[in-house]
Amino acid sequence: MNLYDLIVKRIKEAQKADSDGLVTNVSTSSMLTAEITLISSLLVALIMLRLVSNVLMIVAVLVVLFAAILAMPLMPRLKRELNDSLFNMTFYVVLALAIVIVLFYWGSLNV
Amino acid sequence: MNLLIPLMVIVPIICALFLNLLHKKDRTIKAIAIILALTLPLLPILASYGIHYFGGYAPLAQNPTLSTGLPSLITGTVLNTFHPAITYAFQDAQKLFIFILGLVAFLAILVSLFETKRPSGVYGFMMFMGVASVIALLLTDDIFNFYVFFEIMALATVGIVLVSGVKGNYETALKYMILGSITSPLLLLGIALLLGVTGNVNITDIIASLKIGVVDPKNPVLLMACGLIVFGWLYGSGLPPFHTIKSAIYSKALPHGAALLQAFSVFTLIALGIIILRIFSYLPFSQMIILGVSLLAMILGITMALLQTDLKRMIGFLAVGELGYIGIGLGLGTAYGITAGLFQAINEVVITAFLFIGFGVIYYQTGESDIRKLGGMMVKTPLVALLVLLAGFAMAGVPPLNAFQSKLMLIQASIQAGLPELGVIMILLSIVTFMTFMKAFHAVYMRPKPADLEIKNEKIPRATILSLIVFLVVCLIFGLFPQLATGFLQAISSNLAGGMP
Amino acid sequence: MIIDTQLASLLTAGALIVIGIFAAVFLDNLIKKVIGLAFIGDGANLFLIAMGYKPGGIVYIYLPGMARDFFAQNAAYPLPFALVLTSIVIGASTMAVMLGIIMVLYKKRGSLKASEILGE
Amino acid sequence: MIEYILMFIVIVGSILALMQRDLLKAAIITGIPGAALAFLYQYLLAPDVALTQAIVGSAIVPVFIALAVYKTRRVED
Repeated sequence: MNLYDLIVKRIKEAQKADSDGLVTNVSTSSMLTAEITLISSLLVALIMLRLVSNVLMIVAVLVVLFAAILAMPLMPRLKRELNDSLFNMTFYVVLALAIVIVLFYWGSLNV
Repeated sequence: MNLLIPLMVIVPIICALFLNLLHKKDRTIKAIAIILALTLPLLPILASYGIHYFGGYAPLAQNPTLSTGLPSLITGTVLNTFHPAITYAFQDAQKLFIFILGLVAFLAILVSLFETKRPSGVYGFMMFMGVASVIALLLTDDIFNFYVFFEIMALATVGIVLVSGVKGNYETALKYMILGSITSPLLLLGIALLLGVTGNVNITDIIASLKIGVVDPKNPVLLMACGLIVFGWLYGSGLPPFHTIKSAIYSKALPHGAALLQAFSVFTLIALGIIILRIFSYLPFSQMIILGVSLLAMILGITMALLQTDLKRMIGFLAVGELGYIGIGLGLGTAYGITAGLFQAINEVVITAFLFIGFGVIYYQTGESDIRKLGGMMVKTPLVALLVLLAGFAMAGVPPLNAFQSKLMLIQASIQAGLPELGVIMILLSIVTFMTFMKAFHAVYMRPKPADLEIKNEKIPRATILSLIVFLVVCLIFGLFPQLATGFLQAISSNLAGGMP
Repeated sequence: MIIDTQLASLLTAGALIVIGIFAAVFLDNLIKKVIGLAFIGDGANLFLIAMGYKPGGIVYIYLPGMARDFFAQNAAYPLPFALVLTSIVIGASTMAVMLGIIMVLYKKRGSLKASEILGE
Repeated sequence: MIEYILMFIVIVGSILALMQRDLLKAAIITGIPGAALAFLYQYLLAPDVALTQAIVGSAIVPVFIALAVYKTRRVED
């Protein structure tokens, strides 16, 4: 069994929950691309932490890299999480509200 | 006083009301609607720069006839410089923004007139109303007036979605309204806090009172206000966590409606982003938040676009992802970065409208937007396929089209600001954007045609082709002569980058 | 009283907003959700009004025979009140549109549950 | 003193309105915090806002909701 088949199998397993049609070549490759894009751009973005501290940057990159590899098919999970149901949307909106307020209040007074 | 400045808002409102009065006579009403829509891009070209005071007068310091005889309690204090009216400022940046908005609105209305075959009615009303409110958002210097038109724009957005007749539009509109009703009062709360601290709703006056020390800039209430206004900004422009609902809204509107809706959200992003930068640029934290949210929007928007199977939803997510580029330009905070971000905003409005209307031809012909059921359209419409391909090149940033220039500027700006990582991410995501586009393009045009795909409307309206060509010309002009656009943006961005002492 | 009227009004406004957000997130019935959303708007309006309130002040209407300095020093700040008028009307119209959509959806789907209608 | 009672009514009324299982009752109870807010605005020196809120909050909004309830279903399930 080569690598591609393995990946297809993993994606099929992850997509079992939302039986949204069949798993085709195109959908597999786009899922793969999205996965790699997500992880690599997150890692590159984390390098910007060097402005705060170098050690923190190295630790954060390593932690995120290992976490991403362990939780590998991230994209199907993300897609399921960011779906169109109103409850999820309001939940994330309220969460974002809390984060924004806390960051502004705490961050501006302490940075 | 310059009379054309208020007319820019009033004319679309009158158009909206007037077109609804006329009924039945299809041909004449179509002609009238086209002529009225043509005034939208023409008015900003004709108007000269200036400031208009609605229902009031200039500040006392500039108004000697009024200020004579007033007690020194008023003229001797900071009250002397405050604006007692709703102020509309029309400068060079606004000229460019409103011209582009007017152009996109004109073409979207033109296409809708020929594709929907119902020249008057709620759809046109909502389109004109939305355009009027977005023009007001760009012009206004009064933050409460901003809120009022923000709400009108949200209602117009809902209206455009409601009348589209796409399956599931009512559900999406209701979700959008529920989220909006949570968020807009919080934006109002932010404005209330700002008003409570500074006693003013005029942005210039708020900045002045922060600058001369009437108000302590490190007041925690102000920080809270900034947080709430940033939250409203996320909602208005569709950055995360609102990217799912915003892209759903685009996908449930008709293609020409979606072309207009994405212009609304991009210009809301610019208008409120400029306000946040003007008032709160002394907080380095506000720029960091803008950068972070924009990065998240880019990554989430573009990776989610890859996974979609609905054509309109895919472009909707791409549009949200492209918003991130604008946000990065604004968040960098340097004059060059802000110019690049605003330039990218203009390019994005044009390109995304181009893509929506271009792929909208498919929807018009087949009534289908699921890419798994489409295919083989290249044979039917080779010209449109070529134009759409060029639009995709423009979105990915291929020279000599316009987004190449603005993305290049953005990358240079991020390197100058000492954050080359942002440039790397932008290049990476541009490539993925192009791949997403090619996936859709291949599925729609190049694959063999499925047997059960039936074509309902054989003939493409000539107006659609015309508007696509106009978009292409605009892309080429801005791509070959970027200084045409950036020249208009220099003043505002050096102002914004100067910031507060 | 321990806390003054202005602070108490601000706290009431905050409580209304929190109740409204709670209703909008956790209640499943669409009409209840809309009622909760109306409370969020009411809270924001009350907040603005409380901003303009002046303890021990007078109403901002200049009556004939009133001394100008007395009026200038004691009148409440009228700007927020003018804003709230607009905001109340906007809130009511938004709510009317939402209820209209809910009626249409009920006709189509026969349910008022958000988890059924507005799910995936 | 009376303004504190009004604030109490506003909060309790809003919670009560959300706790009803009968939606028509909930619609009518929505009018109570609306009316109490109108009186509160009067005490907070805003008579013109109080007039508007009295009409919108205690009449128009409950009637809208009641109409919607009549057109849909009355009991929450």
